Amino acid sequence: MTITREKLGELYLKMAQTRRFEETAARLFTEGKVHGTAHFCIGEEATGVGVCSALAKEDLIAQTHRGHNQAIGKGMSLDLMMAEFLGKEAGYCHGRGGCMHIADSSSGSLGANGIVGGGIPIAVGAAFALRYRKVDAVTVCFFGDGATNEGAFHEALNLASVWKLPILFVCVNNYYAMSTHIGSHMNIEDISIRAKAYGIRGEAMDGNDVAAIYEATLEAKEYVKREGPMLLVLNTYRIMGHSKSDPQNYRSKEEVEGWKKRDPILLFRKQLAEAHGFSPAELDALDEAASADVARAVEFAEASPEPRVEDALRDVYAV
Amino acid sequence: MTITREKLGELYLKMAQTRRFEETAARLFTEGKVHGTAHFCIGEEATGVGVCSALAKEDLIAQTHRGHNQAIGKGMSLDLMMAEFLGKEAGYCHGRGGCMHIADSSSGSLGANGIVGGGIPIAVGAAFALRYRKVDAVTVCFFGDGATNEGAFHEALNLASVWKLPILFVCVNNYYAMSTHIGSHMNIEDISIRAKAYGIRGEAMDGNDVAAIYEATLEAKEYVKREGPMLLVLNTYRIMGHSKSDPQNYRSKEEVEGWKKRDPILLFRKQLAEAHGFSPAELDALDEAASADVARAVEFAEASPEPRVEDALRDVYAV
Amino acid sequence: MREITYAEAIREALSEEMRSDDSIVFIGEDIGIYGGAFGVSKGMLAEFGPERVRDTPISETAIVGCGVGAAMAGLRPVVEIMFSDFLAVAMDQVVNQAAKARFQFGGQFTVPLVIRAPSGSGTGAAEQHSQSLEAWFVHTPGIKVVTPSTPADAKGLLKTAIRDANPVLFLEQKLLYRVKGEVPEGDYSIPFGQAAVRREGKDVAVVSYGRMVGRCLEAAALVAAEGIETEVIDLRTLAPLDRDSIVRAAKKCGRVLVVHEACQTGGVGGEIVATIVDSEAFFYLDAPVRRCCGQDTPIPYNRNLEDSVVPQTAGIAEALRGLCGRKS
Amino acid sequence: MREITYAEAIREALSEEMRSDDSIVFIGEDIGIYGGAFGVSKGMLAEFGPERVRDTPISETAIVGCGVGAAMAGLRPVVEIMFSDFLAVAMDQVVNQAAKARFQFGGQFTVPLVIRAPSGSGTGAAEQHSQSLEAWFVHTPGIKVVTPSTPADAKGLLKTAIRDANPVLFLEQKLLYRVKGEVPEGDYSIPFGQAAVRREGKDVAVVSYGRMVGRCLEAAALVAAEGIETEVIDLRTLAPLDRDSIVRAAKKCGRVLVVHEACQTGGVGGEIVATIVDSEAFFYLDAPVRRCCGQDTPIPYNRNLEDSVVPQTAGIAEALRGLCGRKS
Ligand SMILES: Cc1ncc(C[n+]2csc(CCOP(=O)(O)OP(=O)(O)O)c2C)c(N)n1
Ligand SMILES: Cc1ncc(C[n+]2csc(CCOP(=O)(O)OP(=O)(O)O)c2C)c(N)n1
Ligand SMILES: [Mg+2]
Ligand SMILES: [Mg+2]
Repeated sequence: MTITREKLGELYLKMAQTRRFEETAARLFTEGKVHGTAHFCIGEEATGVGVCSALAKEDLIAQTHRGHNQAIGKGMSLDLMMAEFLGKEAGYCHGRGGCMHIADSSSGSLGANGIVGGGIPIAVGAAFALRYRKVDAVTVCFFGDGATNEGAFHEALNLASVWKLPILFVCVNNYYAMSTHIGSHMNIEDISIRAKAYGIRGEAMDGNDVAAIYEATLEAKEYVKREGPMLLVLNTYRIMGHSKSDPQNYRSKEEVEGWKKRDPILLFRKQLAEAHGFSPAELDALDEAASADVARAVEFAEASPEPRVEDALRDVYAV
Repeated sequence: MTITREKLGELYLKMAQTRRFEETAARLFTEGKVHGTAHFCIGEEATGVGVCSALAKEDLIAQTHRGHNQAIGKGMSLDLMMAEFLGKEAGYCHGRGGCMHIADSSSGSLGANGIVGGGIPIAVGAAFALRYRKVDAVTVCFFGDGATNEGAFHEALNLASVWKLPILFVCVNNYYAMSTHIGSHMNIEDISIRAKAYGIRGEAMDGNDVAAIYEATLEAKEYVKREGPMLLVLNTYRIMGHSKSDPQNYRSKEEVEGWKKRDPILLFRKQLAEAHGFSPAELDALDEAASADVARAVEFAEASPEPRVEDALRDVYAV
Repeated sequence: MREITYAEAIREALSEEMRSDDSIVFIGEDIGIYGGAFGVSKGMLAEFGPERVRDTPISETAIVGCGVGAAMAGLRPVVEIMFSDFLAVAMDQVVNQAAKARFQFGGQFTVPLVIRAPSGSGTGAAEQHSQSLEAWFVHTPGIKVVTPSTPADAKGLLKTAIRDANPVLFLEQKLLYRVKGEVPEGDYSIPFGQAAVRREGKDVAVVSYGRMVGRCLEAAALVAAEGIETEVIDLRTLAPLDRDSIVRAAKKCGRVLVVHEACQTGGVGGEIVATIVDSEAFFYLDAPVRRCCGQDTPIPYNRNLEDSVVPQTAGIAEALRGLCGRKS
Repeated sequence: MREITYAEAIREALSEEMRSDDSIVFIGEDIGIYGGAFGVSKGMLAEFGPERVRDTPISETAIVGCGVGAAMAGLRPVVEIMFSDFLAVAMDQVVNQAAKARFQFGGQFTVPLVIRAPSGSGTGAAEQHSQSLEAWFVHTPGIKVVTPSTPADAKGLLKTAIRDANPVLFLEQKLLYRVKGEVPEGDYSIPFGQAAVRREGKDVAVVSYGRMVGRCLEAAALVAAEGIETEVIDLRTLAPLDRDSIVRAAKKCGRVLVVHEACQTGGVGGEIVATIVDSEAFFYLDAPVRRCCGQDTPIPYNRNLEDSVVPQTAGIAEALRGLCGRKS
C-alpha cells in the first residue's frame, strides 16, 4: 500500500498540532489560567494520529486521559478542545468535563475516561451497537499499558471475543503507568501476548512510526470487520511527566534523552524529506500552520464565555 | 512418585464422604429441612479432594461456592459442615454463612465465596501474608471456568505474578458457568493458556483422576514456593444441576450420561482394585465408613441448637 | 382482571417493549435458555432470538459497560445483574460511567440503559445475595431508582424505565417474583416520581416501598382492629422521589413511620425523614418521625436470624402503636 | 506546638505505627518512589523498603482484595486507593468481602484493614475524581468510616484505624492535605465515635465533618458578628456515629443545620436529621432541621460551576441566618 502525499502531510500536520496544542496547554498552566490537571502525550503523537487518521467518520473511538493525539487524529476541532481545556461554555463538553473527558459525538468520539480502563467495556458496547444496527464501521478503543491490568480490560476483551465484535483494541504502551515501569506492573515483555487469553489476534509494533501505524490500522480495520477483535500494541514513550505534578524521580534522564532521539515527529520529518520528497519549506509551512491553528484556538477559547452558574445542573438528567 | 496405600484410601474415603454428604444434603432439601440453596460438586470430587489432600495444615485454601470436596479434602469436619448447612449454632460459621460461606480458620480454609471470583484477590493477599511472615506454606485458590472471566481473576493473577507469590491457582473447569457452556463464555479451548497473560506456568489435566491430581499438586506446591504462581486447570464435569433450581435445559442427557461413565469415584475404585490391590470388601468398607460419617453428621447437626436471635448482631464488628 | 405474577409482569413489559422497539436488546448472565436465575426471561430467547437476548460470560463490569456503550451508540439496552449484590462488582460502570456520561460530556450523549437486579433478603441466600442497596444509587445523581411493589407496578414502571432517556436501576423484589396480582393487558405505563396511596388513614402515615409495602398493609390491617387508621404510602420510585406525597401524608397524619428492608443507618429512610422535617410538615408533627428498618448487619443465613434483622409485620404494627401512644 | 500539614500528619501516623508494628504493610498504586498522588508517602519507601511499601499494578479490586486476604492471614495492611472515586472499581471487595468476612464466617476471622482514600472536590478534577462517597459505606455494616478535619485528628484517628480489628475506610480530605495545624509529636490516638465541639454556641448547632468543618467555622464567625452564637460539631467518624453529641447539641440549641459536601439526597445528612428527630431532641426543636449540602449533581470541571455545587462559607452563613429567623 502507498499512502498519498496528501495523507502524509495530514499525518504530519496532526502530529504537529498535537505537539503545539500540548506545549501551549502547558504554558497556560504555568500562567495560572487552568484549574485542573492534564495528561500530555508528547512523544506519543504517532499513536493516536496514526490510528485515527485511518478511520472514517462513522468509526467510533473511545479515548484515554492522554488522548489529545486521538482527538486531533479523529478530526476534532482545536478550538473546541482548547475551550474545553479552559472550562468554557464553547468547549466540547461546555466546560463540564475538561480535557480528561473530551468527547465529540459528531466526529465519533465516545469520550475520554478518567477511570483507567473504564472506557473499554463501553467501547465494546458501542461496537456491538454498530454491528446490531448494521452500520459498516469499526470501533477503536485506546488504553495504556497500565490499563491492561484492570479487570475491566479483561472482561471487555473476553466479551468482545465471544461476540466476535468489529473492534480494534489499541494499547498505547509507553512503558509506564504513572511512576510504575511495566517491568513492575506485569510479568510479560510483549503486551500483545494478552490477546491469547481471549483467542484473538495480537500484534505489537513501533509506536513512533506514524505511517506504519496508519497502514497497520487500515489493515486491522478490515481484519476486525471480518474476524472480530484484535489487540494492537503500539510501543512508544511518554516524554513528559505523568501529569503536571509529576516529580519524575522514577526514571533516568538518559532514558528520556534516548527516547527523545526517537521523537516521532522528528522521525517522520526525516522520513518525509528523505523518502517522500517533502522540502524543508513545505515541512516548515506545516509546522507554522499547526502553530497558527493552536494560536487561533487559544484566542477562540479565551474569548469564549464561562458557563453560567444558573446552568450548573443542566444535563444531570436528559429530559 | 508413589502414593502410599494409606493415602490412596484417604483419597477414596474423602471422595466417598463428599458424594454422600451431598446426596444427603439433597435429600434434606427435599424434606424441606433447608432454607437456602446449595451447589453440588457431584462428579467433580477428585478436584478438591486430590488437591487438598496434598496440602499441609499450614497451607491455606480459598474455596468456591461448589466446594464441599475442597473442605473435606482439607480435613474439615463433616459434623460442623452439616451443622452449618442446616444453619445451626454449632456450624462452622454458627449458622451465619451456610454452605456458600463455609470456612475454617483452624484447618486453613479462608472460606467459600458467594461472589464468583471474589475470593481470588483475597487468596493472593493471604499468600503474600504467609510469605511476609516467612511461613513455609502455600495458598491454593479454587475457582471455576466461569470465574476466569471476572476482572478479579485477571487482576489477582497479575498481581500474584508481579509479586512472585507462592500461590497455586486451581481452575475447576466443569465446562459450564450455570447454563453457559465454556464455548459461549470464552473463545479458547484450553483455559491454562490464560497463564501466558501473566507470564506464569499453566497446565491442564484430567480433573477426574484423583491420584494424578494429588501428585500434580505435590509437584506444584514445590514449584510455586520456588518460582511463584502457577495456574492448574482441572477438566471435569458437573453431573448435577447448577443449584437446586436448575431446569438443566441447556445440555443433553447424552452429554451427562457420557460423563457419568467417567465418574471419578468409579474410576478410582477401578484403579484401586486393579492397580493397587484393594479388595472389594476394603472398598465397600470405605463406602460404609463414609455413609456412617455422614449419618453421624446429620444426627449431630439436627441435634444442635438454632442460633439465638438475641445474638443476631454478634460479629458484625470485632470488639 | 386477570392475575399474573410479578415475574410474569416484568417479562410481559420487556417483551411488549421489545416487540415494538427493535433498538431494545437484553443482555445478562443465563438469561437465554436458562431464563434467568429467577425465571423472569423464560421463553424470551425463543421469541427474540440470540441477537437480542444475549447471554454473557460472568463479567458484570463488562455487562453494564457494554450496556452504557450500546446506549451511547443508539440502542436501548436492558441488562440484568443476577443479584443486586453483584452491582458492587460493576459499581464503577454504574456510578462513574452510566450515571455521569451525559453530564461530563456536556449533554452530547444520552444513556437510555435499564439495569434490572433482584433485591432483598428472605431466601436464605445469606450475606452476599440478600442486600437492599438502593440507598447507594439514590445518592448517585444521574441514575433513577425504581422499586415496584406489585405486579401491575412492575409492568408499568418497567415500561417507563425502558422509554426513559436516562440510566434506570430497576430493583426487583426477589420475594415478590411469585406473588400474583391484577395486571392490565397490553400497553400502559406508570410515571416516575408518583407515589401511590395504598391505604387511606388519618392517624399515622407509613412511608415505604418495595416488598415492605405488603407488610405495612398487613400491619395497618392489624392496628385498624385497634382503632388506628393508617395511611400507607408506596413510593414506587426512589429517584425521583415524590417528596410532595411524603409531605402531604405527614401533614395529614402528624405521625410518620418510615419502613424499609435496607439497613437503617444511612438508608433512604433518613432522606424521607429529612424531607418531612425540612418542610412545612414539620409544624404539623405530633410525634417524632420514626423508622422501622433493617438492622445494621449483613443478612445472616439462618432463617430465624434472617427474619429477626428485617422488619416483620408484627414489628411494624408495634411501631405504629408506639407512635400513636398505644401499648400492646 | 509545632505545625505540620494534614498530609504530613498522616505520614507521621502511618510511619510511627509501622515502626512499632512489623505486621503493618502499606500497599497501593505509586506509593513508593513517587510518594503517592498527593505526596502523602514521600520518603516512606526509603525508610521501610519495598517489602513493606508495595507499589501495585492499576488493579483496585486486587489491591483491596489483597488487603482483605493479608488481614485475614495475620497482617495489618493499609491500602491506598488513589482517589476515593476508584472505590467504585473495588466496591465488591470493600462491601461484600472486607465488611462481611467476619460476620459471614461466624467470627472466625478479623479483618484489620485500613483503606485510605482522598475524597472531595475543589481541584478541578471533574466528575470521576471529586466525589464524596462516605454515605455508601456508612450504610455498609461491618466497616467503619473516618473523615478527619484537622491534621491533629488525621494523625490520631489514623492510629486508631490501624489498631482497630475491623476494616476502616479512612477518607482523607483532598483540599486539606496542604493545610497546616498543630499536631502533637509522638504517640497518641483519638477514639472513634466521639465528635468534637469545635466552637460553642447556644443559638444554633451546625453538624458537619471533614473539610466542611472549616467552612462552618468561618460561617459561624461571620454570623457571630451579627449576634448569632453557633455551636459547631465535627463528627470526626461517621461510623460509628456519635449520636449522643448530635442529640445533645440539638437539645441545647433547638436549631440545627447539617452541612456536608456530598450530594444532599441520600447523604449522611439524612441520617443525622433522623437521629435528631427520633430522639428526645425532637421536643426541643424550635425550627425544622435544615441541610446545606452538595447539590444533586456530578462535580463539573469548570471552577465556578464546581464551587457553585458544593457548600461555600457564605451559603452556610445564610442558612444559619435563615434558621435563626434573620434576613441578611
Ligand atoms: C481506576 C483508576 N485507577 C487509577 C487512576 C489514576 N491514574 C490515572 S492515569 C494512571 C496511569 C495509567 O497508566 P497507563 O494505562 O499506562 O496510561 P498512561 O498514563 O501511561 O498513558 C493512573 C494510575 C485512575 N484514573 N483510575
Ligand atoms: C459476581 C457474581 N456473578 C454471578 C454469580 C451467580 N453465579 C453463581 S455460581 C455461577 C456460575 C459460576 O461458574 P463457574 O465459575 O464455572 O463455577 P461452577 O458453578 O461451574 O462451579 C454464577 C453465574 C455470582 N454468585 N457472583
Ligand atoms: Mg502507560
Ligand atoms: Mg463451571
